[in-house]
Amino acid sequence: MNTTIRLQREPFDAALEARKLTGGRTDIGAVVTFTGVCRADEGGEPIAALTLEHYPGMAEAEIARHVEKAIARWPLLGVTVIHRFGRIAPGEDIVLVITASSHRQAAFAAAEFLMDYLKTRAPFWKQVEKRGGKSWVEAKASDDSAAERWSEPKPARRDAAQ
Amino acid sequence: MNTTIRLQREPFDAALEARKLTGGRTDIGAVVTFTGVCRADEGGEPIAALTLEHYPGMAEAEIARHVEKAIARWPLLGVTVIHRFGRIAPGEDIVLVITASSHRQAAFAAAEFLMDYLKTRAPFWKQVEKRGGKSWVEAKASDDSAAERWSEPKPARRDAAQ
Amino acid sequence: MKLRYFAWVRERIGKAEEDLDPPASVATVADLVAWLAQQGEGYAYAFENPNVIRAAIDKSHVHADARIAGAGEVALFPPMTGG
Amino acid sequence: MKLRYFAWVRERIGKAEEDLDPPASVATVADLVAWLAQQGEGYAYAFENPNVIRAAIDKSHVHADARIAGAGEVALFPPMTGG
Repeated sequence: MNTTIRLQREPFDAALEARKLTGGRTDIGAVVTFTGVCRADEGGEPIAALTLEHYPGMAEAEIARHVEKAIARWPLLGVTVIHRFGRIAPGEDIVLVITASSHRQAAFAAAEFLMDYLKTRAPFWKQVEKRGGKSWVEAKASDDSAAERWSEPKPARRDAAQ
Repeated sequence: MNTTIRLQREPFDAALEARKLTGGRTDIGAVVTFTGVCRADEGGEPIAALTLEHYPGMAEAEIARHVEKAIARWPLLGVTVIHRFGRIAPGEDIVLVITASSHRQAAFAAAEFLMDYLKTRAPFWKQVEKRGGKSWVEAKASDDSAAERWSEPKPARRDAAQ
Repeated sequence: MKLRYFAWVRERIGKAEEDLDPPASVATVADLVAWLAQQGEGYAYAFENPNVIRAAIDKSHVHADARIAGAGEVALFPPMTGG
Repeated sequence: MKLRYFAWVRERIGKAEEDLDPPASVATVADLVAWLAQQGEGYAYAFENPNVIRAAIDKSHVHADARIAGAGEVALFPPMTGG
């Protein structure tokens, strides 16, 4: 299993990462690449840039945990996750997920699963610079429900608190 | 809407195609790239190569029709479909689908939809070269059911024949 | 009427295309496949199992009950395996 | 116990981390948040709506009812917006 997880300030090269994942192999039949890009607007208003804050150490661990979950769930032959932090301008890439498998359904499902989890569980926070100043992006209920659909049924909780 | 549909004998450059689709734009937030690769085995047996036959004219038209369906169904900002024909060696790319949208769900769904349809409705046929000679790849029931899930409910047919 | 064959249908018949004028009784794609199956050994082999044969009229998919009157080009082929 | 704050929790409190020893009555993450909210204006603002606060103990997500005894590092932050 070829697994790469990286957090970095600098841009990444999606094509290079895909070549590193698949190069020289002939058992891979399907490669899905997701690239998340910084848009020039947020909530209908133009933005100058966004800044991504993260929790070093925890971010890597959370991503690794979800990559392990994906590997346990689908017959994958390779996974790459790269997430940038720091200041990112519109048009620049933010996040890269690449999944490789012998068949396409596994590659698609694992890439979607990883993106849904990155959106809701990986400790990153986006701040946008708008004309009126800086503001923190609010979490979306639609992202929570996208992540929910991957949950396995849980045993009933014994404690009622929280 | 940036749409590219191409059938070609020569290899394609997925990274170049992605750049052509997204370059200079800041309204795209999500890019999904699917690459189908020739594996070195088919049904558990090693293969030397595969040869893709297609129905010129109809293949382009069928792909274009499904790209239009995808555009009508999801808020896409760009779609690229490139399908190779002729002889393809293990490790070489066969097909490329790129979808761009402002949000990831649309890009993922449209790319899966297009791949499911290419597998079952686009007039291409794969022949593999194995040790024992050449043979045609059989269509998979799993591909048919993958394509079925995108069908809108149809009015009952009036004619009972076939 | 122009007929086109692909993949193992083409291989079994031994040609990629031909011009044929089926009799007036051949009204649908299913009729055409049944009629072709009687045109010789290669045809009989190609169409030995009519249920797996897929068809297009003028480059659009059609069902076996589609009428062929007015068709410029009818293509017959196995289930597709692209992608 | 080391406390770490992120995003607007960090901004409102005015620091990214600090070492604090909450009283023994502070048993859970929810208790900790309620206690911190009383430590000054910035804290009160950061924790004005405890329901939106997310927490991690030693870099793993926990619920508000998680016990903090033995924790080396407790992090408090808003819902995440990565990806």
